Amino acid sequence: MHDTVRTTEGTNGDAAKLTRKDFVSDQEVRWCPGCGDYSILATMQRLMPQLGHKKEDVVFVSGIGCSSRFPYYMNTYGFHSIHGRAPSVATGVKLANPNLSVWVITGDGDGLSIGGNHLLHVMRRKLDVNIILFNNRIYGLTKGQYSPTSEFGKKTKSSPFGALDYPLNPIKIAISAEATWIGRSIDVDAKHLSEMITAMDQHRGVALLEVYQNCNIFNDHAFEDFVNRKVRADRTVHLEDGKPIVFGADNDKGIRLNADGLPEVVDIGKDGPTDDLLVHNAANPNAGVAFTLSEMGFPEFPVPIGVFRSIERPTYDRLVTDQIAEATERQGAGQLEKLLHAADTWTVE
Amino acid sequence: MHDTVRTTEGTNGDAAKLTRKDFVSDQEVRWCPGCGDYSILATMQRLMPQLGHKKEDVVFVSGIGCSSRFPYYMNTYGFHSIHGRAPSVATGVKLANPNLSVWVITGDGDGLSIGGNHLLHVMRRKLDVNIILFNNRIYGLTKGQYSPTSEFGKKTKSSPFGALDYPLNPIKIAISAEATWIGRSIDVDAKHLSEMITAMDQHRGVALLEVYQNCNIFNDHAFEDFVNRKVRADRTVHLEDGKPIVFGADNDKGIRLNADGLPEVVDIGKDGPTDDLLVHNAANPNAGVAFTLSEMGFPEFPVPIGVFRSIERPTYDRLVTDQIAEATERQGAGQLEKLLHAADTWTVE
Amino acid sequence: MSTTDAESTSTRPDPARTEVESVTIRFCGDSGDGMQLTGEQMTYTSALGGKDLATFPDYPAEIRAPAGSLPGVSAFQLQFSSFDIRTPGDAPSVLVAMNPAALKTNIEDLEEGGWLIVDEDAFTKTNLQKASYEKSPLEDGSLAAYRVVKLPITELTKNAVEGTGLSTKQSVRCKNFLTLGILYFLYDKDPEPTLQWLTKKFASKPELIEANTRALKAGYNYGRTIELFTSHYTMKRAKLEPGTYRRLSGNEAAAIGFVAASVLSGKPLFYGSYPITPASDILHFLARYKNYGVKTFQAEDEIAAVTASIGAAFSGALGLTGSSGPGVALKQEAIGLAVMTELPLVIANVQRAGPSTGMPTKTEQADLFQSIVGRNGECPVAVVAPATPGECFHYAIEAFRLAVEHMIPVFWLSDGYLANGSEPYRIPAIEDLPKINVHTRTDPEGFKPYARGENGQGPDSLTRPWAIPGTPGLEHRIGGIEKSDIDGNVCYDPMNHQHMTDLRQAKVDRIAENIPDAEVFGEEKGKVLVVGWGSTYGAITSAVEQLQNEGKSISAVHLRYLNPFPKNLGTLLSNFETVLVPELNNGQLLFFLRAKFLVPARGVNKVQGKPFRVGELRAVFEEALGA
Amino acid sequence: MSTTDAESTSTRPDPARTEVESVTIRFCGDSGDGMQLTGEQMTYTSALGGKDLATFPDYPAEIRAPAGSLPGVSAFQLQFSSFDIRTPGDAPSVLVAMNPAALKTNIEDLEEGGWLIVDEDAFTKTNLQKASYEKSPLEDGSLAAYRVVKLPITELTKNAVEGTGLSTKQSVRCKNFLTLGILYFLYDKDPEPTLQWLTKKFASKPELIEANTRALKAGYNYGRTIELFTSHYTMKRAKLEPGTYRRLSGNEAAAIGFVAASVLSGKPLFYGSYPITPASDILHFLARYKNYGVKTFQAEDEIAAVTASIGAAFSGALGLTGSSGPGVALKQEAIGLAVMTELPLVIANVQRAGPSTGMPTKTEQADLFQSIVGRNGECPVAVVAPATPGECFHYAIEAFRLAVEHMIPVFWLSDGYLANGSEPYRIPAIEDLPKINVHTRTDPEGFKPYARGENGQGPDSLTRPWAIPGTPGLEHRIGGIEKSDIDGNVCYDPMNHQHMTDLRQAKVDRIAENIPDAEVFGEEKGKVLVVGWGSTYGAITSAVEQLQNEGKSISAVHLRYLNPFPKNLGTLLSNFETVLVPELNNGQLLFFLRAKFLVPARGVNKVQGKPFRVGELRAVFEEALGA
Ligand SMILES: Cc1ncc(C[n+]2csc(CCOP(=O)(O)OP(=O)(O)O)c2C)c(N)n1
Ligand SMILES: Cc1ncc(C[n+]2csc(CCOP(=O)(O)OP(=O)(O)O)c2C)c(N)n1
Ligand code: SF4
Ligand code: SF4
Ligand SMILES: [Mg+2]
Ligand SMILES: [Mg+2]
Repeated sequence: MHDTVRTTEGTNGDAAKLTRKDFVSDQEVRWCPGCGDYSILATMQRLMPQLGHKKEDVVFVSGIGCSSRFPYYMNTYGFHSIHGRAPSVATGVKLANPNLSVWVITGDGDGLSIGGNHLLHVMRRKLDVNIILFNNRIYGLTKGQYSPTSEFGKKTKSSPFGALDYPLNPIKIAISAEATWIGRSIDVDAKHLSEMITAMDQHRGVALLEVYQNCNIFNDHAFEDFVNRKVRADRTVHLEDGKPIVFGADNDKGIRLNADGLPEVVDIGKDGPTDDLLVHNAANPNAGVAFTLSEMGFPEFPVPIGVFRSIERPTYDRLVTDQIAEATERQGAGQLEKLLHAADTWTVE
Repeated sequence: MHDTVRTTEGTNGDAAKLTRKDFVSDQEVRWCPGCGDYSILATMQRLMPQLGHKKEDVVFVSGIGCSSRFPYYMNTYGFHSIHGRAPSVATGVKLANPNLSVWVITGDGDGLSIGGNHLLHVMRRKLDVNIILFNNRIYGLTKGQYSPTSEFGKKTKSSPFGALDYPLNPIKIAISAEATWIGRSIDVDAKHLSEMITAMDQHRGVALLEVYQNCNIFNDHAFEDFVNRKVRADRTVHLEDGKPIVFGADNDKGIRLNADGLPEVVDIGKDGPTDDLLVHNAANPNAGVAFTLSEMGFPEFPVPIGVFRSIERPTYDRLVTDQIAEATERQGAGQLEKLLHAADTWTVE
Repeated sequence: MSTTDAESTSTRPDPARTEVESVTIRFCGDSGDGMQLTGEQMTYTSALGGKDLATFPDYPAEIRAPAGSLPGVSAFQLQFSSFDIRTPGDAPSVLVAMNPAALKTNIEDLEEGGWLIVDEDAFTKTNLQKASYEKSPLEDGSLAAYRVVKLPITELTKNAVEGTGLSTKQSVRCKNFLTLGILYFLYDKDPEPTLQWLTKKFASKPELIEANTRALKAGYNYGRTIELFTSHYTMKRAKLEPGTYRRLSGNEAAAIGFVAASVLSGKPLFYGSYPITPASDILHFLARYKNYGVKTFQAEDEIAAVTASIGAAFSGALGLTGSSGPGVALKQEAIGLAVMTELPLVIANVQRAGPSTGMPTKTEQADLFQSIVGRNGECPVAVVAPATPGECFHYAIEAFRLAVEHMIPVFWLSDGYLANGSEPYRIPAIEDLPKINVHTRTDPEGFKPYARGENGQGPDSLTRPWAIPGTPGLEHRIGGIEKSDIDGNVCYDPMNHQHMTDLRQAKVDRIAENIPDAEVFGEEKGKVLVVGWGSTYGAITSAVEQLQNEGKSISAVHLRYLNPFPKNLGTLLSNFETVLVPELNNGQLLFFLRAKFLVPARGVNKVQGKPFRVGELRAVFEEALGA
Repeated sequence: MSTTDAESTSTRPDPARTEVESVTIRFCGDSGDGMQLTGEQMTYTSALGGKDLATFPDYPAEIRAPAGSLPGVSAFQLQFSSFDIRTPGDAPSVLVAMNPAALKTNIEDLEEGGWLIVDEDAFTKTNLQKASYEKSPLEDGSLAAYRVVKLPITELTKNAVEGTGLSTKQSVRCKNFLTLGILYFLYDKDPEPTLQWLTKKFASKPELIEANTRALKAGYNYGRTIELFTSHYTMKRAKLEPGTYRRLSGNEAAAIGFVAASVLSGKPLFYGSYPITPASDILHFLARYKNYGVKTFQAEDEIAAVTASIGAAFSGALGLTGSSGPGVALKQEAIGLAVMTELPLVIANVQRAGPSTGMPTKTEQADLFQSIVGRNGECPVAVVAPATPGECFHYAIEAFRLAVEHMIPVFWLSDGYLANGSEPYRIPAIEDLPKINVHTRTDPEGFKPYARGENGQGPDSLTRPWAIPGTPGLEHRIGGIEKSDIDGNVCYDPMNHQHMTDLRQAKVDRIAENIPDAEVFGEEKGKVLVVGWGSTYGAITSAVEQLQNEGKSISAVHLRYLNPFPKNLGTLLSNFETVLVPELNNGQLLFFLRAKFLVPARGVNKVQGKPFRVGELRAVFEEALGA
C-alpha cells in the first residue's frame, strides 16, 4: 500500500542538471582546520546532485553543536534550531509538507544527550527523514566535555579524574526504537559514506546514520585504532545485505553465531568451512541479531560498518496524510460554517 | 572490587520488626476502584518489611501520573516530583546519600514519553535504584490519550481515527541502555510481582521492572489476551535463569533459536528433543539474545515474564563515591584556606 | 414527553408560579453521579427556553476517587436569567447534593434561605463516615438556615425504572434524571429537548432511553404531585440578540477558532501538543477535524510539541502549540527561537492554578508574567486574551492574524474557567470574520530572508517575508543565533545586535497600530476605573454595572490585548482618580500598568483556584468609591 | 632574567620614563596566537608590580575559525593603574594586533593618538584578503590617527629561538612572548615572574622554556635597543588594602564560593549541570574539587541537572545547578517544584546575549525578568547578583545562606563579562566569612513537614524544617501539587491555596530582614541617583566618581539583592530628583523599580553584547545633571 523506496522521478526535473556548486552556500565554513566535519560536508555537497532532489525541496535541520552548523553551508533550505530539538523541528517541517526531502544533522551531545528523547521518538514514529549523527565522542562546541558516547574513564574538562558514565551506543538505541534504516560510516571514507547517504536517501522511512567523526581539537584520534588505513580492513567489518559477514585485508576472517547466539570471529579455512558464517540480513524480522552485531566493538571484535537494518514500514508522514485523506473522503472537505453549527443550536428572533 | 548485590545487614537493625502496617501512610488512596495500581501498592507494602530496609532509609520518587501518586501511600520518605523527571530527582537523592534505598515509580507516559531521556540516561549510568514502570498503555491521569506503549491504531480521545505512532517497548530500551537488571511482571500476579521486586531490590545496579497494569477506566483489559488466568500459562513464558525456556499449562512448549538467530516455538516431544531449547542466561555477555526475547509478543509468541537481564557492573553512585574517596586520599581532605590560595598570590603591605 | 403529556399524568393542578429574573443552581454529587450531564441538560433546556446563561463545571482532581469520598465530589453550577448575565452566579440559590460528601464540600456556598435538595437515601452511615460527618447533618439542625428538601431519590428512581430490565446498579444511575425532572418542574422547564437528546444519545440502548425517560418523567410528576416546595418559579425569555445560538465552551471555541484561522488564511493548521489539564480538550477537538486538513501531533513532550510547530511554521503551516502553565514553562526556550527566526507561531496557554503542578483542575491567571517576559534575553512576543468562552473563538483567529501579519509568536491566554465554562454563543456569519493577510514570498528576484516591509512583501514595514521550503530560488538558512538584518546571516556585530534587539521590540510595539482601541464600559472619565483581562470579565462587568445602575462613577476596561496595550490605554488610565486591577493572581497586569504608565493602580487579588464572585468585587469597588 | 640581567645584555641606557597613572592595553590576534595567555601574563606581572587592574578577555565564537579570518580573532584587554580602578578601560591606549583580521576588528576602539603595534610579517596578501582588506592598511594612510609601530615580529621571533630545536611552526608560536617582552620594556615591567611561570608551565618540555624565554628576552631587549617608541612609561604602585592577593575570575570565584558555602554550612555540595557557554567553567572548576566532597553531575540536559540538584537538596546536600539563559529557561518548571516543596536550591545563571541561542560568547543582563517572574503561577524566589569577579565568591556564599536559612530557591546572577573577567582579589580570612545557620530537623516529636518557625526549627518563623531522608521518624512525602500548610498533605482547599500563595511570597519578602541595607556611593540625597546591578558596577561607579570629583550632585546605588530589594531602597530613590538605571538590557531592573516604587526612573540601555564604557555612561549622566 505504501512505497517504501522513494522514487525520484517526481523531483528529478531540472534537478538533474545541478552540480556540486549549486549546493554550496555563500557562507564561510567555520570549523577548525582538520575537523572531520569538512569531509562529511564535501561528500554531501558532491552527492546531492546525484540524489536528484530539487534544491528547493531539500531542508537541512540541525540542533546546536559544531556539527549542527552544517545547514549553513548547504545551499538549500536550512534550520539551525536549538540544542537537541532538530528531530522535532524536522517532524513539523516534514508533516507540514511531506514532499520535502528532510535531513537532520546532529551530534553525539545534541542527539544523544539533551535530544535523546526526540531522537528516540522520531525513530519509533518512523518519520521519513534522514538523520546523520556526527559522533566525535565529545562536546566540541562547548570546548571539550565528555559526551554520552565518550568512553568510560575519559578525562576531559568536566571529568578531570575520568568520566564515570557508561557510554551509549546510538545503533543500539536505533534498533530498540525500531528505526527502519540504520547504518554506520566514517568521516574519512568518502566512498563508503557516499554509499550510505545514497542508501538512506533512497530508503523511505526513518534512517539513522552514525558517522564516526574526528574532532582533532578536543578528541583527536578517537577512532584511530580501527579507522587508520593500515588497520582498517582488519579492525572493521562491512555489513553487506545477503552476504556472509567476512572481513580482513584478505577477507580471511568471518563472524558466526555460536549455539548461545553469541558472535565469534572465525579464521576462514582454519576454523572450518565458511558456510556457518552469519549471513547478514538487514531486513531480519527479529532485530535481535542486528543487536548482537551492534554489541561488537574494538578490540574484541571488528567494528561493524554499513547497514545494520533496513526494513519496510509505512512512514509516519504518509500515515498522517492518508488519515486526513480518508477522513476527508468519508466526511467531505470541512466547511467552517458546518463546524460552527455542529452542535445543538437554537434561534432567537 | 564492588559488591553487586546489596547486603542487608547494615540496614537490618530494627527493620526486621517492621510490619506491613508500618509502610502504610495515613493518606487515603485515591485511584479509581479496580485500578491495577492497588495490587502493586499492596504487594509493595506487604513486601517491604521482608526486604529489610529501615523505613527512614527508603525513598520513593515519582513523576506525574496516576501511578506517580504511589509515594503518598508509602510511609517512607517520598517525592512526587514533576512529569518525567523522577529518574533525575532520584539521581540527586541517591548520589547525595548512597545509603538510601531509592525507588522510582513511573508510568508509560511519564517514563517513556516526556521522561524517556532521563530513563535512558539513568539506566546507562547504572545508578543503584529500582525503577518500576507501571505500563497501562494509556495516559490515565489526563483522562485517556494514547501513550508511547499504546498499540498502533488505538482509538483514544486524542486519536479518534486511530493512533499512527508505532509503540515503544520499555524492555528494549532498557536493553539498549544496558540496564543491569531488567524484568517484567503483571499487576495481578502478586506472587510473581513479589519475586521480581525482591530480586530487583537485591540487585545492586539499575533495575527496571515493567509491570503490566490495568487501567480499568481508560484502557480496560489491555493485557487480558495473555494475562487472563485461563490463558496465562499458554500465552506467557517465564524466563528463569539457567533453565531452558518452556511454557504452557503442561510445560509442553519451549523456545529455541533457529539458525538465523530467530526464536521459534517448539512443541516439546513433538518437534524433537528438548535439548536444543534456549537456555536462559540473564547474564549473557551479549544482550542480543535478550533483545531477541524482548521482540516476542502476543499473538505470535508467548509474552516473556521474569528477568531478561541481570549483570554486574560497578554502580554510578559507588563510582562517584569512590572517586571522591580516592581524590581525598591522594590530595588530602580539602581545606578552604588552601583553595583560596591555590593560585599565584602576592602580598600588599 | 411535552409539558402537556406531563400534565396528563398529573393528579394536581399546576401550582401558581412566582416570576424570577435569575436563578443559580448547583448540582453536586459523586463523580459517578452524572452531575456534569445533569447540569448540561439543565443548561441546554434553559437556553432553548430563551434564557441567558453561564455555567461553571468543577471537576474533582482525581480521575475516579473512591465513591462517596470528599475528593470525589463533582459539581456543576449554572445561572439562567431573563436579563443579560455574564457569570454562573455567586452563591447558588438551589443546591442539589447527591450525597454527604457533596453536601459537605458545597453547603457553605448556598445562600441563606436557599433550597437544599438532598437524596436522603445516600446519607448512610458509611457515606457519612466517608465525608467525615460524625452525625447526619440532616438531623442535627446544622442546616436550619436553608430550606431543606429531603427526598428518597434513590428509592424513587429504582421504583420508576423497575421493569426496564436494568440491573440495580444501572437503575440507580438514573437518579440524576429523576432529580433533573424535579428541577424542570420547579423551574417550569420543558422536558422535551432532554427526552429527544436521550433518544439520540442512547440510540443503540433502548432500555437506557426508556429508563432515563421514566426517571425524568417520574421526577417531573413527583415535583408536581407532592408538595415539595413552598414556591414554584417561572421566568421570562431574555432579550438576546437575534441569531442562531449554540452552547460553546472555551476549549471547543478555541479549537474551532484555530480552524477558522486556517480557513481564513488559506494555510493548513498544525497543532503540536502534549496532553495536560485543562488544555487537552483542544487537542481532542482538533484531532477530530482531520477533514479540515488539520494535522495534530501528540508529541513526546511540550518541547517537541512547540519545536514541531515551529518547524511546521517554517514549512508554511499555521503553527500552533498548546498547553497549560508548567508545559508552557518548558516551551520558553523554543519560543525564543521563534522570536529570533521571526516565524509565526501561536502558543495557547490554558492557565491553571500554580506554581509547579499546583492544582491542575483549578483556574488562575498567573501566567501573564511568564507570557510577556518569561524567557531568556530580550525576547518580546504579542499576547492576547479572550474574556469569555465565545471570545476564545474570536481571539484564536486574532492570534493568528497578528502572528502571520507580523511574523511573530503570539500568546493566546485562556484559563480553566473559560476552557470548561460555556455560554450561549451567537454563531457569526462567516463573512463577518476578519481577514488574515498572508504575504508569502515567491519571487526569487532580490530575495533576502530578513528583508523588511515591501521588499519582504509583508503587510507591515517591519515584517520579514514568509519564504517557504519548496519555493524555488528562496533557499535560505535561519536559526537561533543572532542574525544580521536583511541578509539573515549569523552575525556577532555589536551594532547589529542592538539594531535587531530594537527591531524585535519595535515589531511588537507596531502591533498597536493593527488592533482596536480599548473600549470603556461606562463613562470615559470618572472616579474609579476597573481594569481587567481574561476570564474575570463577567464578574467585573457585573459588579461595575450594578454600581453604575446605582449612579456610581465607575467604569471598566477589559483588555484583550496585553502586549502591546491598545494605544488609548494610557489616556484612559489618566482619566480616573482611582484605578483598580482585579486579577486571579498576585498583581501581574497591575505590575505592567504601574511600570509602564506610572499610575498608582491598586490590585484586587484572589488566588484560590476559583473565579471572582460578583459580590466580593462589588464590595471592593464600593469601598474604593468611598461609598 | 631579572631587569638587571636584561640590562647586562643591553647596548643602550634605559630611556627616560614618563610616569602614567593608568594604561589600557588590548592584545588581539588569531585564536592560535596566544593572546589570552599574553594578556594574562601582563596582568599577573602588573599585579605583582602592585598595580590595581581589571581585565576583559573576548573570545571568538568559533572554536578555531580558519587562521587569519575575522571570526577567528581573539582579544584580551587590561587596564592597570596606580589608583583604584574598576573597569578594564574604555578605549585602549595601546593596541597590539597580530594580523590584519585583528587590526580590522579592533582598530576602531583604539584611542586617537594611541600606540598601534603590529606584526608586519602577518600582513601578507592572503591574510589581507581573509580580513577583506583591499589594500594594506599599513600603507594606505588609513592609520594616520595612531602612532603605528610596525615590527617584523614573526621574523624576530624565528631568529630569537633559532637553535632551540623547535620546528618553524613551533618557533612562530613564540611570537606572543616576544611581543610581551616589548611591552614589558615599554611599561617598565619585571619579566622575571613570567620566566618563572614558563619554567613551571613547561617543566616537561625544556625546549619550550628555552624558546619562550629567548623570545621574551629578545623582545625586551629589542624594545630597549631600537628606538621604537617616542615615550617610555613607568607607574607607581597602587594603594591597595594590605593583604594577600590573587587573580580571580568570576567563574572560578563562584566555584570556590560554592565550596565555601559547603564548608561554612557543613553540608556537602552537589552541582548538577549541563555544559553551556559561558557557565561551563564553573563545572570544570568544581569537578576538580572532589577532595572537598563536591559531587558534580554532568547531566543529560538542564532539566535533569536541576531536578537532580533538587533531589540532592531533599537528600540534605547543598543543591546547586548552573547554566546560562537558554538552559535556565529549561529549568523553570523544576524551579517551581523547588518553590512548592520549599527546598533550598541555588540556580547560578551566567548570562549571555540573547534571545534564543543569541551570541553565546557575548555578555548581557537580560535574564532578570526570567529570574524573578519567569515561571508559571505565582512562584517567588530570591535573587542576588555579584557586581565584580571577586563578589562572585561572596554572593555564592550569600546565595546558599539565604537558600538554607529560608528554605527557598535563590538565583545567583552573573554574566559573561564577570565570568571571564578577573581582578586582583584580596583573599579573605576564613573567620571573616559569614555564618550559615542550618537547621536540620532530627526530632520526630511533633514533626510536621510544613510546620513553620520554632516548630520547624527554622531561623525564620516562616521557614519549614529540613527533614532529610535517613532521619528516623521524619518520614514524609513532598511534591509539586499544592500542599496544606503545617501538614504538607496534598490539598485543594481554596483558602489554603490563598494562604500558601501568600506564605510563599512572604517567605521571600521576609528575606529583606536578613540582608543589609543598600549602600550609597556618594551623598544620600541629591540630584541624580544611578541604580545598577551586576557587572556594570565598574563602569557606573567610575563614571559617577569622575563626576563627583567634579563636584556634581550624583550618587550611585549598586544592588546586590534584586529580590527582595533592600529595605531602604524606596527611601533612597525618593531622595533624588532623577533616577537613572543603566543596564545591559532593555530596562528590566528599571521596570521593577517603576512598578514597585512608582518613581519616574529612566533607563540607560545597551544591548550590544558588550559592557558599558565609562565614557558613554558619563555622557548620559552629565546630560541628566543638566551639565
Ligand atoms: C539549551 C542548551 N544547553 C546547552 C547548550 C550548549 N551546547 C551547545 S552545543 C553542546 C554540545 C555539543 O556537542 P555535540 O552535539 O556532540 O556537537 P559537536 O560540537 O561535538 O559537533 C552544548 C552542550 C546550548 N546551546 N543550549
Ligand atoms: C509538564 C507536564 N506536562 C504534562 C502534564 C500532564 N500529565 C500529567 S500525567 C500525564 C501522563 C500520565 O500518563 P502515565 O505516565 O502513563 O501515567 P498513568 O496516569 O497512566 O499512570 C500527563 C500528560 C504534566 N503534569 N506536566
Ligand atoms: S571543536 Fe572539534 S568538532 Fe568542533 S569544529 Fe573543531 S575539530 Fe570540529
Ligand atoms: S484512570 Fe486508570 S490508571 Fe488512573 S487511577 Fe483510574 S484506573 Fe487507575
Ligand atoms: Mg560531539
Ligand atoms: Mg499510563
